Amino acid sequence: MGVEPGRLSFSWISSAESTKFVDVVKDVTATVKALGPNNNFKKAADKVA
Amino acid sequence: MSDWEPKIASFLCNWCSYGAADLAGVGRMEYPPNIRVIRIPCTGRMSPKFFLAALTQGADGVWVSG
Amino acid sequence: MKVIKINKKDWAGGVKKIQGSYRLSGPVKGEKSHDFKQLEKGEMPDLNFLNTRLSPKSIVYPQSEIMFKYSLDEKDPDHHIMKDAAKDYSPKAVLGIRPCDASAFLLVKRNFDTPEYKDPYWIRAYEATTFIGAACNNPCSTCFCTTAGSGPFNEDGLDILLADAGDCWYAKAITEKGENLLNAAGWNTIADGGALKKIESLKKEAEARISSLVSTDQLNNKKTTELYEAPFWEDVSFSCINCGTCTYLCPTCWCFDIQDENSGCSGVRMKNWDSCMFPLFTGHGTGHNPRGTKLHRVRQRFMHKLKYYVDKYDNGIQCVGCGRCIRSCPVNIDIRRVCDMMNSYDPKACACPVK
Amino acid sequence: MLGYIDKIREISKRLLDEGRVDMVIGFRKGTMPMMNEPSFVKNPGEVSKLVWDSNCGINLANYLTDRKEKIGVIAKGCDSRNIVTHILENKIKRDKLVIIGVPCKGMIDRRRITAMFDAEVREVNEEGDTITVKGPGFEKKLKKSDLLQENCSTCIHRNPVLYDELAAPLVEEQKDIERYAEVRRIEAMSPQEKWQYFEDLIAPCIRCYACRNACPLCYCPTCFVDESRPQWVGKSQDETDIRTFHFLRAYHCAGRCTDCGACERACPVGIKVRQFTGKLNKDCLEMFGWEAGVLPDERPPLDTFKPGDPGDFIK
Repeated sequence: MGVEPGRLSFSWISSAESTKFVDVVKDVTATVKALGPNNNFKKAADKVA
Repeated sequence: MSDWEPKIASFLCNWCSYGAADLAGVGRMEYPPNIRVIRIPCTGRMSPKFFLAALTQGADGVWVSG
Repeated sequence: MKVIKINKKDWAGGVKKIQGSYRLSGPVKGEKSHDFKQLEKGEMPDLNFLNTRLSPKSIVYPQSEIMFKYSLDEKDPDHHIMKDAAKDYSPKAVLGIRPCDASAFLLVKRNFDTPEYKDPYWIRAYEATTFIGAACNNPCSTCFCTTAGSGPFNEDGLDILLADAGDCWYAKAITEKGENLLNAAGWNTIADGGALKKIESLKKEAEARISSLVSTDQLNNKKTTELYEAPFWEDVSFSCINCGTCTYLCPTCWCFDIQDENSGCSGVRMKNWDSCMFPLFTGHGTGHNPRGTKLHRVRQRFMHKLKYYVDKYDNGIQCVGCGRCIRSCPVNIDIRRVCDMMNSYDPKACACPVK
Repeated sequence: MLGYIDKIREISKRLLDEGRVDMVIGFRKGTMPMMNEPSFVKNPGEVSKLVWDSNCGINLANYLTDRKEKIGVIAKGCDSRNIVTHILENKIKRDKLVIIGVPCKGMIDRRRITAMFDAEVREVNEEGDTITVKGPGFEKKLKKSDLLQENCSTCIHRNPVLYDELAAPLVEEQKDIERYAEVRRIEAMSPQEKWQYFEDLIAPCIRCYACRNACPLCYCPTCFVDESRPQWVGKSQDETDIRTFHFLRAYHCAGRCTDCGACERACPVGIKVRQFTGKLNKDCLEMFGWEAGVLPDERPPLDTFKPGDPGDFIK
């Protein structure tokens, strides 16, 4: 529907896998950074205020 | 735009990833500060509503983790 | 009263002339149907239409209108103060509105412009607008305007009535507003004496073409409670899916809902159309809803239009017979049928037990 | 399809006479061409008001939700699939129902016909596979198969999947038709193109919620658009809110939608609502080999877990 795939990610991390947690956070951040800001879906502030 | 940092709404399962985040903290590990953690009792609590609501209110990404 | 003759070849020219001084809107043909929209420079309304899919009420009464803006930012000196939102009330003109829709504005006026309460947004928008009506030479089979207090050539609520006489329009200037617009457009050829006769005959023909009629004469004699408890509501409401189509397309439905929306430290207070078909319409803060079921809601719609309004204003029904709700209802609930049921309802004759 | 009606009336009368049902839910003749109104009959003497033709596109499963009486319901292929879904989701009890199955050859798309003529369509008659359209100054004979609702033209479940009585012999199902051509076309677009496509698609929306209310799946006591604590969706005409409504409604139909076309048929401004659900139906079929409402005794993919379920989207 035009929402870039990378905007939503899923993962499965056991409470013991702090290292995996860190990796995933880095990974997710990188993907979203690559996509740039979400302007499409954001409710335009100027229309509301 | 160069200094733009994404905001990522992160829905973390209380028993899994939230624990991992805690452990990561205890272990003094470093990770990007872009995530905004929301603890949910279980990823079963996740709903497409949350995803869309996060985006409409200005999140740049959503991360769901069990 | 002045009747102007407008040759169809002079039509476009005149429209272009007034485009500077009026914000024009008119029917435009879309993929499947006609709808009113604001006309861009040089854009012409398409007057070869039956009637528009949506009613033109939104021209005066937008579906969603911002009334106030406010700031919640403590640093802002005017924080927590409602400020009027900027509005444009410069002259508007609606080209080719159907007489039924124009007379609908008068019905709505009874609600928004009363001695004790006045809705400034509606009134100012309404007063800024000039209505140029296009008389119906070929009404639809679902039109019942003649028995709903309007008609294919009805002049109530219009400033100008255009009658299509083949190669020319006869423009009847009904109000001063109307005359001003005609002058501004440079349409000033006074039509010969035959014009009025011609309009009359067209009118007669058109009215003769109206094939569906409703009877409303008994409505105000009926007991409200008896109608309210009539058993036919179960049958009427059965098929209803409680969507807002009928009320949103209706030129006379005026209900609205007020909402605040914030984003960060600033927000707006807005007015949105509401519909008695929706469960939220009468939902209480407690969670209780006095109109909890679809039967309640359907009954409310028809009772309001055909009974409460009739009793309150003693000025006909709250319907102009445009037939939109009949044409667009997803499940074919027909106000003509319901109206006749209500009008001819006799509790004694009714065998079924009144619940 | 016209021939069915006598049989339908006969069955309905019998069911009511024998007291096997309290009411029969079907259609009565509409007040305008190409429209019939869902209606009910409680008195055996009134079965004659029931009709059946190619204008019965409304999904009657929508009228069963949470009803307590014993009901006889007339069901096309899609209605029967939604009845199955209703039973799976405990919205109606199987033993309360007598399903009068009607093999269906497709319903006609009244909007397409209206749009074909400038003048008003005053009368539409069907004779076998020919549709005769009449209006002021014109009369045209058309082939029914060219006028079907889009979902009917790609339907592969014309026969009811679940029924107690049958109004006519089963019809031949349509074979090897491309059901997801549109979906594939959209899938091929880039995110930006998709975005634009759906923006244009929902641009005319007036938020009357006809699509939602016509849908047999949309029976939530409080729809998320009506929730106020928290308010997920604003009430204005802001695109964001309209978009959120359509996206989320579609997702709520994932693995449940039977593509009955009720949403599209109901929309007063002609939005192709099925463009949203189509993709989800296709995915359900490809990922889980699932079609909603076909198997009366299997749980839908979204409320079961099988080791084989695709999980590669999880890191």
